[in-house]
Amino acid sequence: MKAKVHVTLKQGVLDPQGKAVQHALAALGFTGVGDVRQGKFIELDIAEADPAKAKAQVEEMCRKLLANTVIENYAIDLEG
Amino acid sequence: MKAKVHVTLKQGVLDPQGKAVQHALAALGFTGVGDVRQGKFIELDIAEADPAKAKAQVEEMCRKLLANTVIENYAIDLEG
Amino acid sequence: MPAITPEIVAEHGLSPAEYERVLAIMGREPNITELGIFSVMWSEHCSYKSSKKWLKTLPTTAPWVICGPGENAGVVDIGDGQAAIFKMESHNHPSFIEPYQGAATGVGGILRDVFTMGARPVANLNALRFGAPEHAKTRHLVAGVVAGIGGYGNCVGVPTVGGEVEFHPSYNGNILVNAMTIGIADTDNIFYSEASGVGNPVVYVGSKTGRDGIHGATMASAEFSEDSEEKRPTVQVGDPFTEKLLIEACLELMATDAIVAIQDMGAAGLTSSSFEMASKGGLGVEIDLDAVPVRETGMTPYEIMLSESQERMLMVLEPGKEHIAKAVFDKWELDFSIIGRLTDTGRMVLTMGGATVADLPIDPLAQAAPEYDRPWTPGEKLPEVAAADVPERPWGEALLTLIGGPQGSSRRWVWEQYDHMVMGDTVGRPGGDAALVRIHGTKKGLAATSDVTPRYVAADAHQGGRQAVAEAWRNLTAVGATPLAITDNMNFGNPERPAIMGQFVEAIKGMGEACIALDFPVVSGNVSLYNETNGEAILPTPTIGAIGLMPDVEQSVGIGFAAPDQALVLIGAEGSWLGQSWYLAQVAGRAEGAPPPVDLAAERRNGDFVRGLIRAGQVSACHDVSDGGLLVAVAEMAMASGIGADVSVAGPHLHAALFGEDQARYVVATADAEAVLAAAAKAGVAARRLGATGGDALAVNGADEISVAALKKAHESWFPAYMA
Amino acid sequence: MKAAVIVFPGSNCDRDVAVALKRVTGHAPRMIWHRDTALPALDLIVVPGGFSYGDYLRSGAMAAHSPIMAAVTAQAAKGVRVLGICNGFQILTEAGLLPGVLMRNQGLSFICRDVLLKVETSASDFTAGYNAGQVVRIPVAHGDGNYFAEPAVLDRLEDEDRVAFRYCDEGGAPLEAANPNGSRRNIAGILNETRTVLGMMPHPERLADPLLGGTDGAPMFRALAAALS
Ligand SMILES: Nc1ncnc2c1ncn2[C@@H]1O[C@H](COP(=O)(O)OP(=O)(O)O)[C@@H](O)[C@H]1O
Ligand SMILES: [Mg+2]
Repeated sequence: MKAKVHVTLKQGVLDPQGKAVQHALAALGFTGVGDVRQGKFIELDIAEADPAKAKAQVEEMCRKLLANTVIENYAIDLEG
Repeated sequence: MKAKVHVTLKQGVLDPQGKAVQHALAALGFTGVGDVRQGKFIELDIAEADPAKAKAQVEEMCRKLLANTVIENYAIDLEG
Repeated sequence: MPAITPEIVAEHGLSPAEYERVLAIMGREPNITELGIFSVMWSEHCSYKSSKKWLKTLPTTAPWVICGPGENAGVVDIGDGQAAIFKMESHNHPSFIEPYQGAATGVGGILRDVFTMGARPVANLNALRFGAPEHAKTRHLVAGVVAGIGGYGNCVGVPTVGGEVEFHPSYNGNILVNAMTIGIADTDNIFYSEASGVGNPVVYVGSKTGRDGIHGATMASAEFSEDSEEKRPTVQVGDPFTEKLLIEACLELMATDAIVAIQDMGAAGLTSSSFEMASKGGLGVEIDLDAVPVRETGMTPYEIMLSESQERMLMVLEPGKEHIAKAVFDKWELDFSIIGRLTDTGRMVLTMGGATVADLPIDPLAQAAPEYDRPWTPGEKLPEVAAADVPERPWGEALLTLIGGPQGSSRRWVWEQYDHMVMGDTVGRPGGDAALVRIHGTKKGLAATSDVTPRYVAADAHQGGRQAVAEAWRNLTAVGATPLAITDNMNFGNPERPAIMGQFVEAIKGMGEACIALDFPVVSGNVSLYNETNGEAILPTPTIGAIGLMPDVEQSVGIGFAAPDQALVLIGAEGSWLGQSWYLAQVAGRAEGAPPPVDLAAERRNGDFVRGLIRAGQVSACHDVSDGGLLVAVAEMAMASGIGADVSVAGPHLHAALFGEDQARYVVATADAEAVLAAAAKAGVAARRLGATGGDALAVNGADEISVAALKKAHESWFPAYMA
Repeated sequence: MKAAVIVFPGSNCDRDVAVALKRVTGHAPRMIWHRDTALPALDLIVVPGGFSYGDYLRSGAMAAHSPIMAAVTAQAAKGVRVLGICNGFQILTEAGLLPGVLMRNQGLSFICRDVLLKVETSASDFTAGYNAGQVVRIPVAHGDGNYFAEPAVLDRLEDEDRVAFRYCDEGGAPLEAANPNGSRRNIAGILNETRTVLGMMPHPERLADPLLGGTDGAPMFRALAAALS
């Protein structure tokens, strides 16, 4: 099964990379670009076939490693 | 309008980050984790309201800045 | 398997004549894997076919040279049972295509060349050349290259202590990224690549093999055209974390006696490493490609052999010591696989899935590698520029232009992105003449620098070649070190053009003369040709990387004035030469004329004298005079310390005296000018009192002060503003 | 003083800090491999700088889960002093031994240079060798040194006198211009509640030898040795 994890910064946490991208886009002449936020997108192949168990497993991976819950949220999609 | 961009490494391009995460998950005791690939997830607020035009604009941003098309692919979703 | 058509042969960069030779050696048509192997082994990058004839003329020996060119890196004795091992290598084309990864993998590659010989890397340098600042691509390339060099070197934990950054329109489509690594080893534990011992296991360690950079070696030898950005998928991605583990694992294993021979997998990966090891030992090798750790499924023999995946090494082990090696690589969590063994057949035999997929003779292929005596024409001699014909500008205005412009501004923006202090031995940080790294656990130090003045080489390759070597020697001398040896990175255009080949030949001649005069042999090097885009060649750029030995780092001096009220002494002749100077180009807008001639006897005499003063503790600061001339040198000394100076110059042409780029000169600060002048007179060295340090401004002949703060502001502003 | 330095794959200031400790205090620390699970009896544990696991994913995230970290956490709970420098600070926050997180530098670039720090408190074994308010010069070398925590956490750190160092100008003022990385309230180093764990981005071990350009880092090691011997 494939798990897709989005790790994004929590609201209120300043995002230096997003800010830099926003700035660079403006410098490149793109107008009308407002807030930009940059997060991570992690794809994992996992052996677990049971969706509920798989979800629980990936949840635990997020809590333990993939996200820092002080500043980040995560969202999990399972496929296949 | 909100644009969501996924930037992922092209097939065959080495992903040291993904490799290290895979390794760390195994060390944490998660079994059955196969390939792990890490990409970027970028959310942008854009002023352009016309979906076709917005899409074209974000495409150009991807080509020029958001993705390194030498080694990365990108995918765009528009919302709202 | 595809049939071998003339198109396929051409795509592999082999000329019809070269292919005839392939057929003769094989006695049959090669298959695609074999053709690929010929192609990379005979590429310019691996065979040095255009340059070999001339490289052979460089002096490579001295009593302190342990190993000259031909191994992974050069080795020099630094006393007390230790050796310095170093080399410079280019990653020009990959860095233009993907600046971050191209530069990063350049650093990774040169590090491997050094630790493969048993040395712990202790310092990195990088010599960078970019197109005109106003060119559309330049900023992006600077940002990517600098981030890539830092990204790799910082992570592996080797300090990046020096280098160069220059801008010139000739590099618009062909930037230069030359990376250098210096390592330290015990002289009785140096590792070479010559395989020995029929039956000995051949072992693969490091990262897995993927489809990265297939044909990188041939690409690096091909001229660029506008569509070269299409060649992108061959870009390799570096993994500095794995490299760090590989360094530690290799050094750990090298402390045992398990290794017979070792070779990193650089350009043309498994092909050139296995081929060279066997070839040097006069042996054959059998490799089971099924045993090669791969990252992707379905890789063909061709792909496995030509992959340029990074962070991999090939070793020949003592039989029965495999388990020792495996335990080390297991500890560091790296791949380890016995992939073959040495044979006495003199052939390289590759098998996969039980079948033989390639079988070629090693010695005939190596012996028959093409070597060309390419036609060359000497460069035209340019006229000397008379100082009287160059308009005078107020010196203050001219100085600010020079130190505050793209060429002369501070490179702090660059080197602050490099960890230059890790390993805890950086005594001389970037910003001086040579970096100085203490040899761990001792009071000795290694000085390191990288130099070349491409505009001089373009104007007169012979003088330019001499000047590059002399300037490197001078920079080492200026911190007090004894110059030991150099590595070179010959970056030129298309050698099939006689004018370009002429630059190459004349530069080598000049370099060789300087090496001999200064006892400064070449112990390693690299050649990068075909640096052209649409027929426009880069300025000829023979980068010289050099190291020197400082017996006691406490004796070394920096460029910054140590105190006010010190006398300044100019060692060497008065300034007179404006041809090819910064002043002429940047203030008068004329990039022309013959470059300053290099008097090697004066270099030697003046340099030995200055080094003696430093070692005797007679000077408190020293700086050589190079780009921009005397006043730029004094201004740099003032800016490095925050202390001002007053200098006096006389002569018919103030601008030539202040900004002329005459060679073999130094400025020293001393508490006892009389003693220095007396010693100079005795040694037959031209010297005169130039002025004194003090105050917070720079003045010439007591007038027209510029505050050091204003100088600093101009000097430090350009780079950050440009990159913002 | 019995000290140990933890070595992770990718650590690269482990030797530097060991050399500085030995040089300043005369005590050579033990080097402990990250895969060990037990620690000997110790007075001080140093989590050194570098790029553990390449700093892939997030700086310090993977090292925080290394086998040895359970033992480090247990010892810290017993009051053994723990000093995290640079990557070590990142690891300690990821391991939950210190609050907050070190984000990407505001300017996005790696920065290696000497910075000025105001010592905010001398009330700890780490900072007792300095005077509160003293300005010291110590190098930074990091890409992820931008300290972030929620305002309430920052307030608490300040109320409890747990900010150890702040980036400042020559006069000790924590100006924005003196902040190299965008850290909240110019914070460069913090203490835990019991003042036995210190995390800091600057590298005191890099300026503890006059030949390297200064000795402002030395008082930290000297004070630790004095308190723990
Ligand atoms: N790419 C770089 N990386 C590190 N240090 C650099 C780089 N470019 C320049 N520097 C440093 O900046 C200083 C000035 O460089 P340069 O003007 O080339 O010196 P010099 O004229 O003495 O050869 C030197 O200390 C040099 O090592
Ligand atoms: Mg110099």
